[in-house]
Amino acid sequence: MQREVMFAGFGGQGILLIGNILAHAAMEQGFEVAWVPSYGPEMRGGTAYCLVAISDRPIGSPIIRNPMHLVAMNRPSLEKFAPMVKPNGVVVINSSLISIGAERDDVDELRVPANDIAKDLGSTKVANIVALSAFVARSNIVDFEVLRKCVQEQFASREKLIPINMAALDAGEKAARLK
Amino acid sequence: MQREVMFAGFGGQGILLIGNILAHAAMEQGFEVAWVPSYGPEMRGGTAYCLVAISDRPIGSPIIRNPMHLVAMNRPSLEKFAPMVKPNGVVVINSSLISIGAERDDVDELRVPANDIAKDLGSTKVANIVALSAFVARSNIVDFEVLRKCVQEQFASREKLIPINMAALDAGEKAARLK
Amino acid sequence: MAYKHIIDNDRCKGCGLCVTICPKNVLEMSEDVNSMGYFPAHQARPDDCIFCTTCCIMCPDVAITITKVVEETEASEQ
Amino acid sequence: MAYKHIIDNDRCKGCGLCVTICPKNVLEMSEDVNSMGYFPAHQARPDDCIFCTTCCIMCPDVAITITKVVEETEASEQ
Amino acid sequence: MGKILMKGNEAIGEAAIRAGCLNYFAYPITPQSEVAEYLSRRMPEVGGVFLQGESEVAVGYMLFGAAGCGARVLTTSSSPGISLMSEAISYISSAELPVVFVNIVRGGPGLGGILPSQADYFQATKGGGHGDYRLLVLAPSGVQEAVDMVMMAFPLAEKYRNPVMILGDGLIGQMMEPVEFSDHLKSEPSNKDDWATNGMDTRNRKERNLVKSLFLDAELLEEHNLVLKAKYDRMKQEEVRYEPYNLETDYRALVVSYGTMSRVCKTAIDNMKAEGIEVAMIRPQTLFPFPIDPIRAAAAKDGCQAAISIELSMGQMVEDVERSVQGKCPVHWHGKAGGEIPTPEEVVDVIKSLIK
Amino acid sequence: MGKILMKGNEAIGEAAIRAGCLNYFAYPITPQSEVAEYLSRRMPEVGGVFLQGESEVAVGYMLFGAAGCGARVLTTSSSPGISLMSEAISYISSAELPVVFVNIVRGGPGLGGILPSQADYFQATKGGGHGDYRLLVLAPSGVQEAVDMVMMAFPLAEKYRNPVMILGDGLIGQMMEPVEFSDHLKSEPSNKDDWATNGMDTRNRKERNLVKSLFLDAELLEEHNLVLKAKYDRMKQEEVRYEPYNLETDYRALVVSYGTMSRVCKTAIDNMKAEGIEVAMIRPQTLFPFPIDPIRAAAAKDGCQAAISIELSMGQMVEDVERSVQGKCPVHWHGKAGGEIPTPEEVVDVIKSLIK
Amino acid sequence: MAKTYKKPEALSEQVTHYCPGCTHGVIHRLLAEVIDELGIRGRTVGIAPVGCAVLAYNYFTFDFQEAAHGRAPAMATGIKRVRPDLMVFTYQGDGDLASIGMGEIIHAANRGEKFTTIFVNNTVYGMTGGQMAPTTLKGQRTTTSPAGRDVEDVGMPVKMAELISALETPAYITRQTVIKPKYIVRAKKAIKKAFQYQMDRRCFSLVELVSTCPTNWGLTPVEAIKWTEENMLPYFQLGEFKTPDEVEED
Amino acid sequence: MAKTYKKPEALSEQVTHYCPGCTHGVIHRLLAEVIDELGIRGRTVGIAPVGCAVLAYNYFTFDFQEAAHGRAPAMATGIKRVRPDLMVFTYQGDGDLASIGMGEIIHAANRGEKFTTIFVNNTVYGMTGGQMAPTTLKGQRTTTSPAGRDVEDVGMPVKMAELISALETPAYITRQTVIKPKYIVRAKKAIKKAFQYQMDRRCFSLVELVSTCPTNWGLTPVEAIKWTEENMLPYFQLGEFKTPDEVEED
Ligand SMILES: Cc1ncc(C[n+]2csc(CCOP(=O)(O)OP(=O)(O)O)c2C)c(N)n1
Ligand SMILES: Cc1ncc(C[n+]2csc(CCOP(=O)(O)OP(=O)(O)O)c2C)c(N)n1
Ligand code: SF4
Ligand code: SF4
Ligand code: SF4
Ligand code: SF4
Ligand code: SF4
Ligand code: SF4
Ligand SMILES: [Mg+2]
Ligand SMILES: [Mg+2]
Repeated sequence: MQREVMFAGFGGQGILLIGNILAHAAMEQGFEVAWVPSYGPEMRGGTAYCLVAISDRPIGSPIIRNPMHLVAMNRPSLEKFAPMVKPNGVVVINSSLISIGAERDDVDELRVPANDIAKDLGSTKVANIVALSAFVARSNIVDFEVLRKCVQEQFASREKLIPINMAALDAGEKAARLK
Repeated sequence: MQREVMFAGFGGQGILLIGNILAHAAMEQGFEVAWVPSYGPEMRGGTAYCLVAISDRPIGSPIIRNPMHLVAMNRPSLEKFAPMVKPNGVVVINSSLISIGAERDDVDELRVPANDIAKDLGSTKVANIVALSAFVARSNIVDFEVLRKCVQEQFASREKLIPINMAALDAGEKAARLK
Repeated sequence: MAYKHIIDNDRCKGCGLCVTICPKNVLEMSEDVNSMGYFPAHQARPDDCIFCTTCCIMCPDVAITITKVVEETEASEQ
Repeated sequence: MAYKHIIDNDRCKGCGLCVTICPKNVLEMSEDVNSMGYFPAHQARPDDCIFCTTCCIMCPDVAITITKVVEETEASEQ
Repeated sequence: MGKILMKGNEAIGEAAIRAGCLNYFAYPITPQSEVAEYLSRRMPEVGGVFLQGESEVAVGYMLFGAAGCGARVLTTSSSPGISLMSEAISYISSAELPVVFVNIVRGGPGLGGILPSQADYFQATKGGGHGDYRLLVLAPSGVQEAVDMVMMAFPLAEKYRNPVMILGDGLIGQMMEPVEFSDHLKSEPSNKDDWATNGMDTRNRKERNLVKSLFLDAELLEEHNLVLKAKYDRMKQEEVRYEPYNLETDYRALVVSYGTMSRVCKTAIDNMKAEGIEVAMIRPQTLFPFPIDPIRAAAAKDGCQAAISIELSMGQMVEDVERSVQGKCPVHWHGKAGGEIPTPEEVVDVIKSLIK
Repeated sequence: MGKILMKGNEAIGEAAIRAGCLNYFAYPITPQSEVAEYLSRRMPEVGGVFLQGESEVAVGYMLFGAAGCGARVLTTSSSPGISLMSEAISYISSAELPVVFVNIVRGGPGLGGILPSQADYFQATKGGGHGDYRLLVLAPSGVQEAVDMVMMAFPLAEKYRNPVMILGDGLIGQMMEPVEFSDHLKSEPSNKDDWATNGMDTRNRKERNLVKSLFLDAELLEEHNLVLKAKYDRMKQEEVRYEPYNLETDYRALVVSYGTMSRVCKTAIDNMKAEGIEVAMIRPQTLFPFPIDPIRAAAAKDGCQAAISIELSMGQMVEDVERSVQGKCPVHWHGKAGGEIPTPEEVVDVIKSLIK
Repeated sequence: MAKTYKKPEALSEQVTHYCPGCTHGVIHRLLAEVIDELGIRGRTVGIAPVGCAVLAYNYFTFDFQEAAHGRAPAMATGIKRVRPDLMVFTYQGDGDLASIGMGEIIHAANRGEKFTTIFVNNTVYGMTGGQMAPTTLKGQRTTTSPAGRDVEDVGMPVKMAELISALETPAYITRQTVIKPKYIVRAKKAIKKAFQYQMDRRCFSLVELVSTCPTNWGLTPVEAIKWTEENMLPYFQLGEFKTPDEVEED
Repeated sequence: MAKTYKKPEALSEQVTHYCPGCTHGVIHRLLAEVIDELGIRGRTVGIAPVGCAVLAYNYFTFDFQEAAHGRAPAMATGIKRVRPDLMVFTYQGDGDLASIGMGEIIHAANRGEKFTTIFVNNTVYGMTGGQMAPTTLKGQRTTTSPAGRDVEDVGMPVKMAELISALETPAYITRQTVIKPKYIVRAKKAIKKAFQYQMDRRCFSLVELVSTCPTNWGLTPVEAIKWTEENMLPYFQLGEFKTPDEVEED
C-alpha cells in the first residue's frame, strides 16, 4: 500500500527537513520512498512544502493531488491542503500558529502546539521535529525507534543539536499519545 | 526536350550575365527555363560558372552532371567540364585564351577567338557576348532574333553600351557561321 | 493635522525598511501576522510623524500611503 | 652573391603587393597566366635586389623565398 | 505585369513586400544572403524596415518584439541560423505570433556544406525548439511557387496567429526562373488590437495587452497547450496541401517527394511512363500538416507495390510516410545528403528495383 | 555502500563523477540548477572542472572544445536551454564527439512552466538542430535509473563517438529517492588519440588531428553523412532498450509510456489487473533508437485492441508508436502538458474507454 | 515640507511576488511614477526579463511583452524599429543582461536603439536560487561559487555601465541605487532623464540600479541594505557615465 | 642586413583559397612563425572561425578545431579549462567576433581565459559576400548597406580592442595592422607577446589586426592597402590598450 504525507508551512520552518527525515526512516525500514519538494519561483511566496510517499511496492506517481496525511505548520498551509487529505488521514495542526481547525469530520485531527513546546525546550527551531514526532506517533507510518535513529543521524555532524532534537522528539510523541 | 548549357570561366568574364541573357531569350520564346549559378566560397577560387536549362516541359532538376552544351571561356573550365558534355553537344572554346581542345570526337567543337574579336571591336569586355552569340548561332538553341532583342534589353539602361554589344553579337554569329 | 498616514496591512511584507529609515522613529514591526504570514509595520508613535514621505519612498511594496485630509477651503484653493 | 630570391610561380596570385613594396623596384607583374589563372610577379631587375626580404614579409601567399646559397665553408661555420 | 526572370532569393524578398510585409530582420548566411541584400535596397524604397541583426538569436527576438506589437514581419536564414532561432521559434509559437520564417536549407549537420538539402525536415516539422508547438511548413519546388507561398504565408500566419516556415533549399534560393507576381495583399492583420502591444492609446478597448509565454500554473499551461493543440488540429483539417502526379493511372509504386527533389522525380516518372511503367507521386506542399490521408489512400490502392520517400536527406520524411501508409504497402526510402541531387536515371533505377 | 536518499539532480551530478566525467559546463535553469550547485562543490574536491558558462549557447561550444580535445564532459539544462544548444548539438554530432547532455524537461513551449513535462520528445529524438543527425536518447523513470543511465551514457557516447541525451523531467530532478552507486568507471576514452586535438606532442602518431564539421564538397559531405547514418543504423540494431510490463498476459491493450509517466501507468495497470483486466506496457528506455519491433510485435498480438501512447505532452511519441504499429491495431494518444501528471485513475479510465 | 504619496496609476493593485525588502518593488514604483509624470502610459510597452521580474507585467497597467532570458534588448529593438512612436523599456537583471544577454545589450546600445534599459544589478541570479552572476563580487559566496567568487578563476565582476560607455555611439548611461531614500530620489531622476532622451528620439539609455537580494544573500532586508552600501557601492560606483550631449545638461 | 626567408614549419604547403592580396595570408604566416619560434607546434590547438578563414586548418600543421560562427572563444574556453597545458588560439573575423560572437569574446576575456584571440578586422563579412559588419566604417558601402553605413540608423563602428580593454580583468589587448612590412613586423611582435602571456598562464590576450578585403571592397589589393591606411587607421588606432603588468614591459 502507498501512503503519502504532505508537510507544509513557511520557508524557514524546516519543512523540507522533516519530510526528508521521514523518507529516510521509511527507507531504513525497507519501504520504497520518494520525497518531492515544491520548487521554483513559488518559493518566493514564502511557502514551503514537500510530499513524502511511502510504499511496499515501487512508487507510481509521487505527485498526488490527495495525500493521505498532512502536517500543517502554518495557517495558509492548512487552509490550502486540509480539503485535499483523504478520508481517515491524520492531520497534524501546529496549534501554536493556527487557531482554526481542519473543518473536516472524516480525518484524524491532531492539534499540537509545536512552537510552544519547542520554545519550552529552548528553541522554536525544533517545532518541526515536535510536529514530525507527533505525526509519526499518531500515524505509526514508520517505527518510532527508526525515526529516533534517523533524527540522530541527521544531526550527527552537528552534535550539540542532538539533545534538543531528541527532546523535541519525545515531547512530540508525548503530545500525540496524550490525546 | 530539355537542353542544358554550361557557361564557365574566370570571375569577371561576364559568365553569369551571358547565361542570364540566354535564359531570358529562351523564356521570351516561351520555353521553360532555369538559370543556376555556382555560389558560395567556391567563388573565392576565381572561377565562375552557371548552367542554363531550357525545355518545353517543366524543368526537373536543373542541376545536371552532364550538360548538353558547354561555353568555356578559359582553360581550367574547359579541362573541368569538357569531359562531362553529352555526345553531340556543342562546345564553344574561347580560343584566345585556350590553346588546347576538348579532346572529344563526339562533340561539335567550335573554336572562337572571343577575346581577340572583342578587342578588335574595342573592348575585351564583350568577349562573353561574342561567345554567347557564336554558341546560339551554332546550336540554334534559341531564335537568334530573340537573342538580339534580349541583348538590347539587357543594356537598355546603359544605352551607350548597346552598339558594341550588338557588334559583338554580329561578330560572334559570323564566327560561328564561318566554320 | 492635514495628512493621513496609512500602512496597508495586507500589502506590507514586514521587511522593516521603513522602520529603520524613519527619521522620527514613528514605526515599529507588529506582533500579529497578516494574511500573507508576515508581521507588518505599524505606527507605534503616530504623533511624532512629520509626513515627510521617507517611509513611502523606501517601501518596496507601496504599502504606505499619505493622503491629504482635504478641507473645503484647501480643495478649492488648488 | 650569397642569396637566392625565388618567386614560386604556382603560389603567386598576382596581387602585386610585392611590386609596390619593393624598395629597389626589382619586381614586375608577368604577362603570362599561371596554372591558377593569375599573372604572377617576377624579377624584372634581379640585379637590383638587395635581399632585404621586404617582399617576403609582404607576400600574403608565402610565394617568395630567399635562401642562402650555401658554400661549404659557410655551412660548416653555422 | 508579365513574367520576369528572377533569382529565388530576390523573388522571395519581392514577394514579401507585395504581401505587405514591410519589416525584415535577418543575419547573412549562404545560400540566402541575397534576400537581405535585395531588401536592404528595397525596404528603404517602400518605407519599410530593414535591419541586419547581430545574430540569429537576436533576430529571433526582434521578430518576436515586432510581431508582438502587431507588425507583419519576415526573416530568412539557413540551417545553422534556424537552429539558433529555435528557442525564439518556440517562444513565438507559444505567444501565438504570426511570423514568417524562410529556411533556405543547406547541407548539414554542423557547418556542413552550402549545397541544396532537405535535411531540416525534422527540425521544421517536429519542432527544433522545446515544447508542444507546430509550425505550418510550406515547401516550394521552384521560384514561382516560392513566391506564391510567401504571399500565402502571411495570411496563413495571421489566420492562425502561428509562425509559418517556408522550407526551400540552395537551389531554389540561387536559381533564376521566370516568375509572375500577383497583386499586393492588404497590409494589416485585422484583429491585432485584441492582442498586440501596440500601445493602449491606439486602441478602442482601453485594456492593456500582454504578449507572453509563461504559465507557471499547471492548469493554465494545460489550458494554453490545449488551445495550441486545437489550432494544430484545425490546420490538419483545413490546410493540407499537396500535388498529385500521375495518380489517376494504375501505378505500381507511389513516390512521396517534395521541393527540389520532387522535380527530379517528375522527370523520372515521365521517363518511366514513356517506358510503359506507371508510377504515381504525391508531392506534399505542406509538410505540416502532412498529407497523411491522401498518402494512405494512394498507398492502399490495388497494384501499388511500394511507397518510396525520396528526399535530400538521410531519411526524415520517410517516418511520416510510414505513419501515413500504416502498413498498406512496404515503405522505402531513397536519398542523398551531400548537396548532389539524384538524377532522374538514379530515381528510375531505385523505383524499378522496388517493383516487379 | 548502501542506499542513500538523494535528490535526482544531485544524484546525476554524483553519477557523472563516478562515471569518470570530471568536466562540467552548464548554465543555471530550473528545475536542474541543483546539478550545477552540487558539482560546484564536488568538482573542486575531485580535481575536476566546474564552469558556469555565460549562456547555454556558449556552454554548447565549451562542451565541443573540451570533448574535441578528448575530455569526458557533461552538461545539464532544461528545455529552453537545450533549444539554445541545438546548433551546437548539430555541430557536435557532425564532429562525432562524445558529449552527454541531460535535459530535465520543463513545460513548454516558450518560457512555459517548470513542472514535469515530456514535451521535448521531438526535439530530443528528431533533432532540435539542423541536418541529419541523431542523439542516442535515454529516458529514466526514477532517480536510480537516472544514475544508472548517466553511468551508461558515457561509455555509449564514446562507443559511438556520438552525443547522448538523457531526458528527465522536473520530478526526476527534484525528487529524492533511495539510490545506490555502482563502482567508478575508468576515466579515459581509449581511442581518442586517433581524433582528438589533444596536442601532437602527447601522441605517438605525429599527425595533426582535426575536429570539424565543414564538408564543402558534395561527395565528401555525402560520405560523411553515410558514415553517420551507418552509426545510427548500428544503434538501431544494438542499443534498443525497453522494459516490458505485464506483456506475458492476454492483454487487451498495449500502453507505451516512458519516464515519470510510465510510473503512473504501472500503477494503473496493477489496479486494472486487480479488477481482472489485463493491460500490457512497453516502456522505452531508449527513445532513440525506439523499440519499434517490440511494439509492433506486441500490438499485433491477438486480443490487443488498442495501442495507447501515454505522454506528458500533446502527442509526440505517439507518432513513433504509429510508425511502429503499422496498422496492426488502432493507435491512440493520451496526455497532459501543463505540469500536472495524470493520476492512475485517469489512466485507467482512458484505457477502459478504448477497449471492449 | 509634507506631501501626499500614493500608488501611481501605472502600477497595478496586485501585491508583488517579490521577497520582503526586495528592491525590485522600489524600482517598479519609480518606473510607474515616471510614466505617470510623462503621461505616456498609453503608448508605453514594457519588456519583462526572465529573472525574478519575469512577472513584472502583472504589476503595471500598460502593454507588456515578456522576453526570453537575456533577449529583451532584441525584442525592444524589434518593437522600436517597427513602431518608433511607442515608448519602450526593458527591465533586466544581471544574469539576464550581463551574462546570457551580453551580446544583445551591447549591440542594441551600439546601434543606438532608442529605448531605455533598466538594469537591476543584485550580484546574483535571484530567481533560480542565488547562483553566481557576472556581477558577483570578489569573494562573494553564491550557490555556484560556494567558496566565494575566485577572480583568478572566473575574472572580475563586470561593470556594465562602464563597459557600455566604452562604445562610440552616443548614449545616456548612468548607475544609481535604491537602497536609501536619497538615492531613490536620484534614481528616479535618472530614469526620467532616460525616458526623456527616448521621447526626444535622442539615444539609447541605460540606468543601472545597484540592488539587493536579501533572500539569496541570506540577510535580512535591513542587513542587505548595509551589505550593499559597504560592498557593492565601492565597486559599482554611482554616477553618470555618458550623456549624448556635448555639454552635460540636467 | 640580408636574411633568409622561407615558409615556416607550422604552415602547410597548401595554397590558400584566399583572394589575391588578402591579408589573411600574411596573418597566417605570422602565426606560424611565432609558433615555430616558440617551439609549441606540438601542443598548440588552433580554432578556425566561420568566415573566410573557415578553412584555416588546411594551412597549418598542428591540431585544429573548427568552431561555429562566433563561438570560437567558448570552444577555446572548453579546451583550456580541461587542458591548461595546451596552447590555444582563436582566429576570428569581425563578423564572427564582433557581431554574433560578442557575448562569447567579452565573457572569455572577462573570465580571463588563458588563450589568445587573433581578430582579423576587415570591416565586412568577407566570406558571405561583403555584408555590413559591426566594424564597417561610417558611410562605407556594403551589400547590406548599399547607401553606406548610416550611423544614425545602426550606430558607430565598434572598436573591439577599446571595448574589451574596458573590462576589469587583466589582459593583453593590442591593435596592429599588416598592410605594410613595418606594421607586419610589429604585428608579429604583438602576436608573440600574446602567446608568451598565454605560456606564462598570465592572462587572456587579444590581437586585433586591421586587415583588407580587396574583393568585397571592389578594390585591387594595392588600392585596398591605401584605403585601409586612409580610412581604417584613423578610426581604428594602433597601439597597446592593456597589459596585465602594472608597469608595461616589452
Ligand atoms: C535560456 C534560459 N536559461 C536559463 C533560464 C533560467 N533562469 C531564469 S531566471 C535566471 C537568472 C535570473 O537572474 P537575474 O537576471 O540576475 O535576475 P534576478 O532574478 O536576480 O532579478 C535564469 C538563469 C531560462 N529561463 N532560460
Ligand atoms: C550561425 C551562422 N550564421 C551565419 C553564417 C554565415 N556566415 C559565414 S561566414 C560569415 C561572416 C564572416 O565574416 P567575418 O567574420 O568578418 O570573416 P571574413 O570572412 O571577413 O574573414 C557569415 C555571416 C554561418 N555560417 N553560421
Ligand atoms: S512619513 Fe516620515 S516621519 Fe512619518 S512615518 Fe514616514 S518616515 Fe516616519
Ligand atoms: S517598508 Fe513597506 S513592506 Fe517593508 S515593513 Fe515597511 S510598510 Fe511593510
Ligand atoms: S628582397 Fe627586397 S629588394 Fe629584393 S625583390 Fe624583395 S623587396 Fe625587392
Ligand atoms: S605579393 Fe606574393 S602573391 Fe602577391 S604578386 Fe607578389 S609574389 Fe605574388
Ligand atoms: S530572490 Fe532576491 S531578487 Fe528575487 S524577489 Fe527575492 S530578494 Fe528579490
Ligand atoms: S573575400 Fe575578402 S577576406 Fe575573404 S579571402 Fe577574399 S579578400 Fe580575403
Ligand atoms: Mg540578479
Ligand atoms: Mg570580416
